[in-house]
Amino acid sequence: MSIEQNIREISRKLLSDGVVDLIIGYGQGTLPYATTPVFIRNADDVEQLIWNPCCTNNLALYVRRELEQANKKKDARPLKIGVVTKKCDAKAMVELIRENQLKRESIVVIAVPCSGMLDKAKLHKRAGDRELLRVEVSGSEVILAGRGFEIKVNRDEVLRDNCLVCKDPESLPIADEIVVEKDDYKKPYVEDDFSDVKEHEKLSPQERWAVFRAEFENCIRCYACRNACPMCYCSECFAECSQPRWLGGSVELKDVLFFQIVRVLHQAGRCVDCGACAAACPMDLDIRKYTRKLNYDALNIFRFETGVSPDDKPLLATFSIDDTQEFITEPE
Amino acid sequence: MGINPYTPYPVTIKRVVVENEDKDIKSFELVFTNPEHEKAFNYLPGQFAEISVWGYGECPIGMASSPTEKGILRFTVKKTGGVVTTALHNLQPGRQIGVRGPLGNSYPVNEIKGKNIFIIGGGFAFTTLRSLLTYLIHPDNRNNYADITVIYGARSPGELIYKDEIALWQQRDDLNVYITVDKADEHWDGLEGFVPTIAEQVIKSWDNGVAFVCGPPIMIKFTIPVLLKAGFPPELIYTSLEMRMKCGIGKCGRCNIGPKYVCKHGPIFTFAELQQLPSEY
Amino acid sequence: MKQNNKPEKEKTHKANPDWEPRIVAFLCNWCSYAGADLAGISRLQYPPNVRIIRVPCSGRINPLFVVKALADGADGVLVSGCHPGDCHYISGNYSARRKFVFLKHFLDYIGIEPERTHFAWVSASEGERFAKLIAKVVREVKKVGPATHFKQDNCDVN
Amino acid sequence: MKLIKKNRLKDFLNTLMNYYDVFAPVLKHKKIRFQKISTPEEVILEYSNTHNKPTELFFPQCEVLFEVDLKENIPEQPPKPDKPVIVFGIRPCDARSLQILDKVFHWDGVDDPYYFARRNNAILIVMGCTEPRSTCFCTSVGSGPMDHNGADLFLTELPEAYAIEPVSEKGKAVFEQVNDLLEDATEGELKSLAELTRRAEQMIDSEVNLNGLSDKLRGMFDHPVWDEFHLSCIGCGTCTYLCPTCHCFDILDEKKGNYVRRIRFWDCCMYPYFTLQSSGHNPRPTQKQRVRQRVMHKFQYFVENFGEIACVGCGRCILNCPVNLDIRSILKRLMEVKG
Repeated sequence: MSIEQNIREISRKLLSDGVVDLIIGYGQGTLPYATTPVFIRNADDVEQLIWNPCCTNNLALYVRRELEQANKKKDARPLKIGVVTKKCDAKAMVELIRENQLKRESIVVIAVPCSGMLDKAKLHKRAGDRELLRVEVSGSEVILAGRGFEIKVNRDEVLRDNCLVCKDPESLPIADEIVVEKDDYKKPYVEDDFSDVKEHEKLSPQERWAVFRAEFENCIRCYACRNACPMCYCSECFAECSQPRWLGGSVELKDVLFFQIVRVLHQAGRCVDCGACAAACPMDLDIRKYTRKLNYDALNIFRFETGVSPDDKPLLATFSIDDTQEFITEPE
Repeated sequence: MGINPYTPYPVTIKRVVVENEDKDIKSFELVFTNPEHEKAFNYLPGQFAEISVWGYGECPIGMASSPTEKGILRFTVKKTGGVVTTALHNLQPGRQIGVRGPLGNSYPVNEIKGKNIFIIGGGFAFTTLRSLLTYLIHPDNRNNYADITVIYGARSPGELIYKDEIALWQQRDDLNVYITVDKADEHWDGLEGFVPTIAEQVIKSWDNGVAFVCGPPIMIKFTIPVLLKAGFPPELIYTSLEMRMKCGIGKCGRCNIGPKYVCKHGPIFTFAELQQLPSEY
Repeated sequence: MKQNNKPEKEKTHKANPDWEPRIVAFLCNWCSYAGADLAGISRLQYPPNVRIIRVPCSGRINPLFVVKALADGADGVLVSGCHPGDCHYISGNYSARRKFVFLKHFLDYIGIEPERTHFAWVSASEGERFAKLIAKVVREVKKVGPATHFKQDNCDVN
Repeated sequence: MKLIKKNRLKDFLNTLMNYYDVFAPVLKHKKIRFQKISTPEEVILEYSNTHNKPTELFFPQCEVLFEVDLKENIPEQPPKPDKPVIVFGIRPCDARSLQILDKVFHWDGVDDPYYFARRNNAILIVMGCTEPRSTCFCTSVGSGPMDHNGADLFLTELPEAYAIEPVSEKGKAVFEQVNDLLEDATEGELKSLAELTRRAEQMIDSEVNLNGLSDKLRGMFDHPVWDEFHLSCIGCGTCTYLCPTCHCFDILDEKKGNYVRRIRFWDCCMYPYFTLQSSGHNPRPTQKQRVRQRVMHKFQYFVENFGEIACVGCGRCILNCPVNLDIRSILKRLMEVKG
């Protein structure tokens, strides 16, 4: 049995036993490197569920949204959702539980052993930016094919960066149903020493600003990063608040940079590094470079990692009287 | 409208009148800075314009004045909590603002000549109906129309707008005026009851009439069956719709209900037209 | 664009030793604002570069305020509240401290010099400390010159 | 029709740059998009289509409508472009999208002055599509990879040259300006042009049958099929911001000192704030309604008002949707269900 069949089997049982009302998982996409989230309410439809290394979307945001909408309806029976969950989705759900956005008992986590997801941008780059018509994965090999070309690439080299640093993708912080089938491919693990962050910090402030500006002046403010992020759930985003209006409507530097700075800052102590923002960005902006700084600080200063346990309070909702003071300005 | 449809005419606030007890409805009387602009600004009752408060933006407001009132443009604006209406409410006479329009369609003042007119309004939405009524009863126009009946109601006596004018209308013998409040207070000696209820008592049959209904959605919802029951054809029941509008000229794409743009095809629609549209407003 | 024309002063600041930074200071109502008041009452001299915004507590400061001040043209920002343990609301400044450490490091990371953003504790009785703090902040901001981060030289809007 | 040899294309562009501001596909921060060029070397010729929509040259994401000096209180418009513009290398689908925008911005004779100031000032050199993408479905919406509609000049890439055809009067004038660089085509080259055109049309394999769709949609506003599509939609603006026919915008004042400028900038029907009224009422509060609005607007409302589908089949929304919500799948499903 494959992972996919295992997911279907669990889902079918959960639906037909009436344990859950809805399964959220991945379905067949229309592009060779994409899947699309599917919503299954009927046990007969579980065949729509698939599993492959292109299941990049973070489903936690749908879980939160569906539960929120269901809870708005009066007198409705509480909705229970089964979620096809890889580690980054689980981490996001942990954070959402911590922030009181999800109830643990509202979800049934179908834990899938993930072996890393493919990076769309890397695939395109390896194909020389030619159109990809077929992406086939077998073991540690990925075949990229298009009009008049077919190349084989090493799967390790086209994984998303956040997947490379993901430790133990098979052990999830929350799990109810376990998919026991495994992929025959084992993704490499690179210990996250945040060397990229440290390297960046060696630049001068002027250089750092130049890098930041060069990247984000291309932002078209479509808000895909925000909307794809499982942790961006504010019912009114500062970007759209009209009283007071924090930022203008233009795509001038001031407005786009302000938006990006504040959105990223809102992830302090919350970002689960699922890569959804970067994957969603139509301009391929390197958003992770900046959220990683926050994660680095959380680890470095507070020994804190997101997505570990649903029982703790969020990092910024608590404090210790011994917290660092090193950044406080002392008048001489 | 000027050559550039996005550029407002500069106008000066001449007078501000607080219309209601809650003080969140004010009428603004505006005069054009440039007399040429006034000439260009040809409008009919029912049309609206975009009012600009520099630095805050624009909002679409129906004209409360009538084209028969020369030299003045009147808008009655409720402070809804929006950016522009809040800013506008803080302005004093003498301040300069902008007006862009006239926009949208109007009440069919020419097509309804010879008919009995029923003007039915609720609360703050009486503004463009005031424009219509003022137009109809102007000495140049009054003879073109048969009986005119006005039914106007508000939550409480303090929430009725245009109180001074109401008194004048009530004195006229060529108007049937019914003013009602949902809940009377100790000083109120007029009618008490919801607008649809009063309408039902007043309007017994169609009688070659045409009805103009503006008010809160709930009032419209209950008034229209009354009219239909009295025999009004849906084509002769008019109402004015509200939507979020920005450009006012059918380009910015947000005020559509199905294929109809409220800023362009409306804001005045007949009940017959509304029946053809999706209920997304 | 008219408003995009930079004032002469900013164009020539490098050559102009008279340049004075504009600094926005968010001061908590109970300690730092009172401290500033005391500095004034005591006729202590401190540089006039700060525009003070009074807030109920340093815990009220959304990092967004600080970024907004910088984006709107401040050369530096100071946030000051009660000393740890002295918060009028018990723990507002402790919560603030956690936010600010992320903010300060993050702004530094993207290239907004650490000399521009300052977080400090000043109590109601520390008028002199407040005066010294402002002097230091102004000195620090002067080191890095006018903030040009959010200025669009090549305005895309036509 | 004449030919321009590939090695003379540089001279061709240089000649144009003498007379015009030339905009062409260039690589800007990982993406190919239209920008004003300063040398012919910047131009990218190996592209299926630009990432960003070229309609942004005429209807930019953000522009100033006017400025007001509060001391004078008279709105002042920004200066109009003076030098004529050439857009080199725009694809037929995108040229067609401009014709669609023309209709919106000229509705009932009310011209949008900002759009037409640029539009009337520009000449389109359209580059036929010899390598359409798998996401292209222009043939389904009444166009094709070699559609000359909307072009002033039409270029087709042959093995060693570009075939160049003047289409409009404006195009003929440009044709004359570059006449020295042009050569007559041989029999063989004419044949290969015909062959390429045929091949390109065949290459478009993602056909969506849209016959009768807009009529069918008229009665489908309340159809249960609309409960399906929005589920995976995350409500971002990617599809609309990249769509060459999307034209919704918002207007806002920005104040600085004594100056106020009024700007307009793209808005998006996928956002809840798009229709939110200041009273708090929102006629389209759910994502279901918003997705329906987007589809209905393009395939029914627009047809009703302008007699044409507001989609040119460029496939940008398909390629860039973060959740792979494919407009073709939606259309196929709408065609399938009973109305």
